[in-house]
Amino acid sequence: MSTTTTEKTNRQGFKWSDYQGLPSTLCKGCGHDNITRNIIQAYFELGVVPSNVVKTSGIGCSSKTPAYFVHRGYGVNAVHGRMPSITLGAKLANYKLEVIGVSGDGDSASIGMGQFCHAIRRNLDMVYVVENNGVYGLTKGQFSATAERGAKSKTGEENALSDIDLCALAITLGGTFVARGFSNDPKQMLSLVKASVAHKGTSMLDVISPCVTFNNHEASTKSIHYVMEHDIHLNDLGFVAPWEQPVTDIKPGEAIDIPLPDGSHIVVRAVGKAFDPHDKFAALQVLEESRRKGEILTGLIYIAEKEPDFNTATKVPTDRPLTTMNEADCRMPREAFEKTFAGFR
Amino acid sequence: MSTTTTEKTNRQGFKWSDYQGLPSTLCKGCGHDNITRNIIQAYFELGVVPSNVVKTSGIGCSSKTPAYFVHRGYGVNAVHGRMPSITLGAKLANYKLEVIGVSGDGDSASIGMGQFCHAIRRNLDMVYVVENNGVYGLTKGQFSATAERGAKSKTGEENALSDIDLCALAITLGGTFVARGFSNDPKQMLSLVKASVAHKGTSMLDVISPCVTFNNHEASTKSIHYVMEHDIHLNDLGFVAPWEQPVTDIKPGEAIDIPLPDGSHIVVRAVGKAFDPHDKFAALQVLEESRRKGEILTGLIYIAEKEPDFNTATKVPTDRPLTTMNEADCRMPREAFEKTFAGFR
Amino acid sequence: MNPPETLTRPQTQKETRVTVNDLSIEVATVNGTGSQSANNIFAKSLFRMGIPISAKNLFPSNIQGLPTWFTIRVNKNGYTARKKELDWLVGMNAATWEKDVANLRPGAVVMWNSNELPEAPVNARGDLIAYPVPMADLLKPVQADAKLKKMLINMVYVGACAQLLGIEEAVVLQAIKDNFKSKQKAVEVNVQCFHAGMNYAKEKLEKRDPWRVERMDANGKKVLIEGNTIAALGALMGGATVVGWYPITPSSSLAEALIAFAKKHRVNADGTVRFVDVQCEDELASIGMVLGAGWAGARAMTTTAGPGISLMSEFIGFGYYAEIPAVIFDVQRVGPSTGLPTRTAQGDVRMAAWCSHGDTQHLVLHPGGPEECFDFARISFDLAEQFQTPVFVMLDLDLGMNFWMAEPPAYPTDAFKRGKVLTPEQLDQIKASGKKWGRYLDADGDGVPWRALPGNPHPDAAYFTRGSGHDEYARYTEDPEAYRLNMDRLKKKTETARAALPRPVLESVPGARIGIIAYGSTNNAMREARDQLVEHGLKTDYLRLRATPLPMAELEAFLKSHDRVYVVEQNRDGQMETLIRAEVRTPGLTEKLRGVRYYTGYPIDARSISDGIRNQERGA
Amino acid sequence: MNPPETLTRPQTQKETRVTVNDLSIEVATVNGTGSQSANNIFAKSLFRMGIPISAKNLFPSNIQGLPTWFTIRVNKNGYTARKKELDWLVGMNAATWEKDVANLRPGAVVMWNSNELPEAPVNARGDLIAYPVPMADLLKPVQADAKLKKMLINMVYVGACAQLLGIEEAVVLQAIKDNFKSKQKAVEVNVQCFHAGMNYAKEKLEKRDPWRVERMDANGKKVLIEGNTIAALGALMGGATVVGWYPITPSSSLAEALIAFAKKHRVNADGTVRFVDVQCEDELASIGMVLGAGWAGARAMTTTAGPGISLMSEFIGFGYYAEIPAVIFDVQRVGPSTGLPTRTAQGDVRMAAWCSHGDTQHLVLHPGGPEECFDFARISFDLAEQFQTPVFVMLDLDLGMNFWMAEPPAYPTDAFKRGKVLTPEQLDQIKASGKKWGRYLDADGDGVPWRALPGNPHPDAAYFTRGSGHDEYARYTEDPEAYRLNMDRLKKKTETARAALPRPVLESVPGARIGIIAYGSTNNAMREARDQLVEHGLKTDYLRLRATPLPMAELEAFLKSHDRVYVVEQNRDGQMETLIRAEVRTPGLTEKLRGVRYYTGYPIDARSISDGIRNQERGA
Ligand SMILES: Cc1ncc(C[n+]2csc(CCOP(=O)(O)OP(=O)(O)O)c2C)c(N)n1
Ligand SMILES: Cc1ncc(C[n+]2csc(CCOP(=O)(O)OP(=O)(O)O)c2C)c(N)n1
Ligand code: SF4
Ligand code: SF4
Ligand SMILES: [Mg+2]
Ligand SMILES: [Mg+2]
Repeated sequence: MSTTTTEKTNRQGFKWSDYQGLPSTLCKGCGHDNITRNIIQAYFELGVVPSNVVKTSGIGCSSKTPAYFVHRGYGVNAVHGRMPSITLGAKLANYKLEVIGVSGDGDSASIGMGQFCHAIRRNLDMVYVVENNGVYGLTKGQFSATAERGAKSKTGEENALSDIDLCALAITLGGTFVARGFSNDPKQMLSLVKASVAHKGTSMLDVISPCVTFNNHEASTKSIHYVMEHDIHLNDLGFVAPWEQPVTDIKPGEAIDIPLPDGSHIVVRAVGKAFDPHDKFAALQVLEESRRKGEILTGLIYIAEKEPDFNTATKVPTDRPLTTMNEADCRMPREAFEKTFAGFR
Repeated sequence: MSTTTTEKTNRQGFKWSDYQGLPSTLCKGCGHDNITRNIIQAYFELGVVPSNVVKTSGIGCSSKTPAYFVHRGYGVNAVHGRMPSITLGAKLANYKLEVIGVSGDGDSASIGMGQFCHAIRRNLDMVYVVENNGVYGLTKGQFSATAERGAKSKTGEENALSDIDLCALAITLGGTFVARGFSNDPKQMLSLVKASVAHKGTSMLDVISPCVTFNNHEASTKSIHYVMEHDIHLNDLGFVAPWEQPVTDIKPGEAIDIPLPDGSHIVVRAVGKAFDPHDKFAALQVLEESRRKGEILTGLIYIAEKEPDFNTATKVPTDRPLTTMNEADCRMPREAFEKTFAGFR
Repeated sequence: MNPPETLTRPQTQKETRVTVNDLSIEVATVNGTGSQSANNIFAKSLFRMGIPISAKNLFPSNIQGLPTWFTIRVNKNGYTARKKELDWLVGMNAATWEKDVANLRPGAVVMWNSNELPEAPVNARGDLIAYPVPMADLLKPVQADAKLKKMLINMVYVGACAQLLGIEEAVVLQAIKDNFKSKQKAVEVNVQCFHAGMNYAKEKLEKRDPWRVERMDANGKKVLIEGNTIAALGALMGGATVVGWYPITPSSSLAEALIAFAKKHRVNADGTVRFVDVQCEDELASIGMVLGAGWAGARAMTTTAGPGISLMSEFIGFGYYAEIPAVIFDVQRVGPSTGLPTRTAQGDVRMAAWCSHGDTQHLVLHPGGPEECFDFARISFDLAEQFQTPVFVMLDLDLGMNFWMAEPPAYPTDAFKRGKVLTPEQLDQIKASGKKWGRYLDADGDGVPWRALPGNPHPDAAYFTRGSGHDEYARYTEDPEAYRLNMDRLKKKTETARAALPRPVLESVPGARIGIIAYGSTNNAMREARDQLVEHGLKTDYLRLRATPLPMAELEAFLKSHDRVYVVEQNRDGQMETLIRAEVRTPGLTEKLRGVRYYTGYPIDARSISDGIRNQERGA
Repeated sequence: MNPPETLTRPQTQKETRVTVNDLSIEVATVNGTGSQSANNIFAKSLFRMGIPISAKNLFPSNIQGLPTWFTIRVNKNGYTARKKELDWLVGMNAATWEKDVANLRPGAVVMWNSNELPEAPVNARGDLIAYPVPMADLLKPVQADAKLKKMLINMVYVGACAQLLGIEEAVVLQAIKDNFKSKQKAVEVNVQCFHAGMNYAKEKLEKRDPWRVERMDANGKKVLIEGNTIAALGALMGGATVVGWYPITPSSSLAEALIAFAKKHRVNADGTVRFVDVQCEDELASIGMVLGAGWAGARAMTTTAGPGISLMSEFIGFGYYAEIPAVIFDVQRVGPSTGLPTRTAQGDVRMAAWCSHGDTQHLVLHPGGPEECFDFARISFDLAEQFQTPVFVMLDLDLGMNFWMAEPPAYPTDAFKRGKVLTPEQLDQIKASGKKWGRYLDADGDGVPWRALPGNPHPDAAYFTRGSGHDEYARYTEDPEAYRLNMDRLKKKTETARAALPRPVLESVPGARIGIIAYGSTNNAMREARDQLVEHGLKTDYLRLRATPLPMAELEAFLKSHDRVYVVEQNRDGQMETLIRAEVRTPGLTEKLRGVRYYTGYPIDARSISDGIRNQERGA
């Protein structure tokens, strides 16, 4: 791809604008738009081929965002809560596609809870972003299942039920990559998105993403202000692409270098006490502890050492996508056909 | 209720046969039938009024069992995976009903996963039994989501995905009573069922219940034999009904006495190392550890100190069921009515 | 159309014709900018002058920043449907400005915020009456931050329009007060802005248009209300005690209104509430919960739209077959699929009638206006309990979310009809009479069995409810005859119910050979459409359907007595027409049917109906 | 009927009439007792003697211990429907024994395990031909544990029946070998038990019944196969590469057979498989996955039954509106709700046609026999991709899970019709020609747009698919006209598809004034029913529908050319009749329609059809 303009291109020769999408129609200041920006940036920096990108979503403000990035990629805005199943089909059909599913807390933690849980269990190679604002934005601000007990809605109602912690849930369900970010913390977000893309398996990214219209008031526990006050970084992440200079000066105990299957690395530096993101049990512990303290823990919370992704587990061919299978691939030969029927005689 | 026969009656004057149901149509030896027996026994001993019992279920062999106990109670065999929602409506409509929902691992961990998670979160005062056999019995033995990775089906297929641990899941989701039993261990089962009934909130009872027809073969990890070999009791439970002699000789550290709202007590004696079932975090830990060791941990795994049940949280009246609300209860007075409309002028 | 020479500046000659109390106003704005209260005050003021109006909000499926149109139809005849032709535009949205202006009919008024929108499109047309208002400038003296000013700007055009149209100032001031209630500060700034607009118009704008409003006495004790709100009141008065719901446009406001009313009118001294609502995790849970509550004996309901009905399909079939009362409000929006979530349609008519796999027939009510939203919401609980089955109440976005004039309903004094519920005493009597009660036994020959409620302690009362095969005594069976008999009884029950559903409403004129059939919100355009047809020399009779299964006698009589019958509906496939065709058996009748179908997402207008009929009549 | 004096012992006089190759056998047994292989061998042996047969399993919705009936119909004319009257009962189940005997017609044979079942019911009737067989005694010499013996006992009646009916021993022995394949031990004990029964009959039973079987040559190269199995082969040959499913009777065996075939015939050298199946967490996930795969460009399918379709409703509407290929096998069972899960019905016909909220019309295939199960399974993928929409293939439990004779299909050599998929080169050409491609643009005037597949790198290829409003270029829109135009195009697409669906099959005889319409598995009873009607002097023509939307020309012509037309179907509400009534427009035609409806869960029999028609003809 030749660049006649002066616009910067990435290693694959794509321009930043190749990763842009349509103008957002979300509210000004909506957290979701910040996430979109980081997704664009990550894909650009990683040099993902835009036409291989498949963007899926359910229904909600969050689920609209796939239209706002990588316009050269293919999108499906499915029905409410069913992003995971659409994504599963697309990726199994064509393993070459680079799939990212965007969902909301209503979309994934309420109506889509079943698909969320089973997506995590399946470990399809995909990025699964939950843009988590504690409310149903698009239907005007009802509480979602990630709203904390006692949180007050804009209209003053108090939430009677405790919140569902999607990270703890994903880890419990055997998730292989579980992280939490904050829409308004671009540095962390960018590393997280890149690592999510590089991870082979389902990368679950629970991003606290304030709804400035319906959940940004004082008594909210998901307002920009509240999250900024309570955001605790579990670790700092450095993402090193395969072509980038590896970090070599890691002193033992200071950081952990996690190599990913595609040749990239994540360098994880614990912020507080030492923490090994390979330790499932420690992960559940820090989540539970931060929960008790009322903190919002962000960072890479858990990454499995090695788990087969779903295409591998299901033995989908790796040389050609199923979409290309033709008559010869699909039909048994004439003799086998006749033998098969003879067997029913 | 007068007893003219010699059949033994309980404190409420009901006979054991009042708690019986129709003859089971399950396979001979099916674990589910053992659970049924313990439910009957528990209700009989607790003296629950049979006509107040509401038995709900989804679809599956397990979901058939409500027909096999408490024929004097009322049952609904709903659609597949939706037992929790039917139960929710019934209990909110009439808080006097003593509700027990029976489900299967297919019913709750696959199609009903969303309703399971939200039932746990809601903490409706109900007993939620999952009769867990790792397969879909009624559709002839396909793996369910609680089947362990590597488990072999009767037809020799290997399960590619890891299992969902319903106890860990329930604890993560804020469950207030989480226990695991084994259908063929009646002593433990009986205490667990009684405690479940006494607990005010959702008592989630994950009962490993072998399917003797489709999942009782050698390579199964849910066969009677396998479970007996791998069953590790986390604790021994003594259930003390309100009218029974309390256990007074508990030495500190030896056992924990948990009083329940209805005046009964559970006396929990740890079998291995000390374990406090109020400790959510310890609960997750023992589950994760036993999982790693390939053990099947049974007993009372977690019980919350105090959490409001859903009827309380939603402020349903406690003096009269909603089912009895009449015109006077429901209609605002004429003046209010007219004022309301005047407000729209 | 506009001759080329007028391209420079709108004509300024003064209108001499005067049109009183008949115009259609549109405010083109952006959602999330707070125009709502200004527009409500605008509409309310006209309404309080005793003039018939209706107000509609055409909004996008997003929260902020996209075009929204608020229309007020003022019509002395009481025509309340959307009017195709606009008389009066208030342009506030740069994004749609050109198109908004282009859509106007010649001679229409256009007022706009001249600080923001260019005059060029208006001038380009040259056939419009232009009222530029520098709204931002007028706001300058007002003490408010930028955010508030964005909202207040809307009061400026209310003021300017009030002045030009002759809306009584006192009425507007009262409406402002009522709108902001105790918030004195808000009242003050709003009044200030209103006056700014009013004074500007008084001083700077020369009235050149023909439209005037004048106090009338047409509204009596009527209220101005959204269908969802009045339906919520109907549900409250109808005894709904359990609501399970999941938010979805355009139904959420029905549930939310109901909850708010219940929190006000159903509270016990101890703080408990004689009502419970659960915002469920999805529609499957909502309907499951409602069926659980209905089974236990409560009056339970859910609110949803098409996608929710699709998701509920399995459970709705369960409700039919297991015979459980439930009320389902379907506030219809445009499908298929997500479709146009903020636009209106009558697109779920067929699905509601036959929802779920297997042989099912459901009871479906189609309120034709706000009064019936109240009534049908109320009686739906009676019907559900009397016939022990799910009952649909079909609204649509237009009826549910737009403002309608309504006669306030009479205070209901009738007793709840709770259907055939057995007490322990009745069970004793049955036993004493040597009979045996069966949950699904057709004891009365009407197909409607008796039920006992869970908790009933009578030894004969308990039973097991299931969606699988069962006999008259609720015992599991796969017996072929037991299955068939039960299905036949269910059919009989439906026939009994058919006779108990609201009858159709016939409006006839002597000598009409043409019939029209319509239902639901389409009704609101029908009087106007029929008047238009009369103007074109076509007399019509009108049969308004209010429920399915259909009233066969009335329907067939109507078909018999007309040469051609037009079924007017707001969907593509003629869904009600299909239901009619499926059931009419008398030879020679279905061939009289013709369809007039409107499906754009906008509420149907009278002209589309009368044109649709006239076009076909020409060919007939 | 039986005269009182014969009440003591069945009559013993020898029959002199001989009925060759025409009887209906029923084995009344208990499920989970392993009778299946014996019964399959029984049926297979008859089939291999060249005699037309069909075999049906009437089983309960549980796993073990409840009554099951296996019926074999032997009929030289090739009638394969269930026969109402039974000729030959093998009684093995104490629980149903009395009722089984009571159901027999006079003169029927009853063979039973006399070690277990009492003779009394047989004697009580006195009009039956009794063959008691002490099966347990006969098993005594056999070396096997109790569990195995329970299964082997079934081979005893196979032997006894074979002897009495004249089934060739060599054929049975071969069938036993084929059934147990390499398991030599199993073959041996089964043969032993077979011989035990055979010899007992030879030595102890005097043949007193008229029924004989004799070798014929009617079966040619035919196979004996379940509809689900042959449909699975159709799907395999049709290029299905992705299957998402959730187990549900009676559809599971379709998915399971397909998976087994794929594991055999689609394996690459490296162990990967050119096929993927996911047993999903539920039906919503199955259809979502299938739509995802279809969207990405794979041939994808799901298998389910009524409850699954209800759950899929929302997604199916999405597939229609977003225009995504998908194949949905609905193996119908008895509804509503859970209904009778192991019984057959044609109860989802209406739902499939119009599934989901809003205006939808789906393509639905109704195979009428096993050969069409193969063909329609195969072409459904062509249709789905050609028309970019969900396609239903409707089987039912009778067709899907019972054994049918089928002509083995010709090896398919035609190319997959993958529909309008654009390559980058084609996109270049479009661009070069100055045109602009639009995902939903009706470029060819047939309503069918072109699509590009995800991954297509052409700069013009990418687009965004959604279930909300979109214009010709797949851009989000709420524009009323864009919505209407798109809906009209979708309708046009359906019209194009209508013409491409399998045509109906007409069977006519000269001079028939009566027409019959049927479809699906009902077809299997139709030849017999029409022969019965001829016996009663009624000539009929028969139009077999194979797909909806309906073939209007053929259908209307058929209605025109007959005085009365009976729509025969296996549901209560006349679902196909409704579809017909909804679409037929020519005056005077729908009033010719009459319904014959059978809904008991049992497969329809010819007598119910011919009686149903005769009864109405009498009234006509
Ligand atoms: C089946 C169905 N039910 C309900 C809706 C209405 N609806 C649209 S978006 C939404 C919730 C979105 O919440 P979330 O996923 O948190 O997204 P957000 O808008 O907060 O980003 C709901 C309930 C729908 N579109 N479909
Ligand atoms: C909507 C729907 N899908 C599928 C089925 C078929 N079905 C019946 S039971 C069952 C699984 C039952 O498994 P589980 O809950 O584990 O119960 P078990 O029989 O093992 O006790 C399935 C899939 C159904 N009845 N309804
Ligand atoms: S409503 Fe909330 S979530 Fe939706 S776009 Fe606006 S700020 Fe974002
Ligand atoms: S199939 Fe399995 S689960 Fe079902 S009844 Fe038999 S043993 Fe129990
Ligand atoms: Mg949200
Ligand atoms: Mg199970």
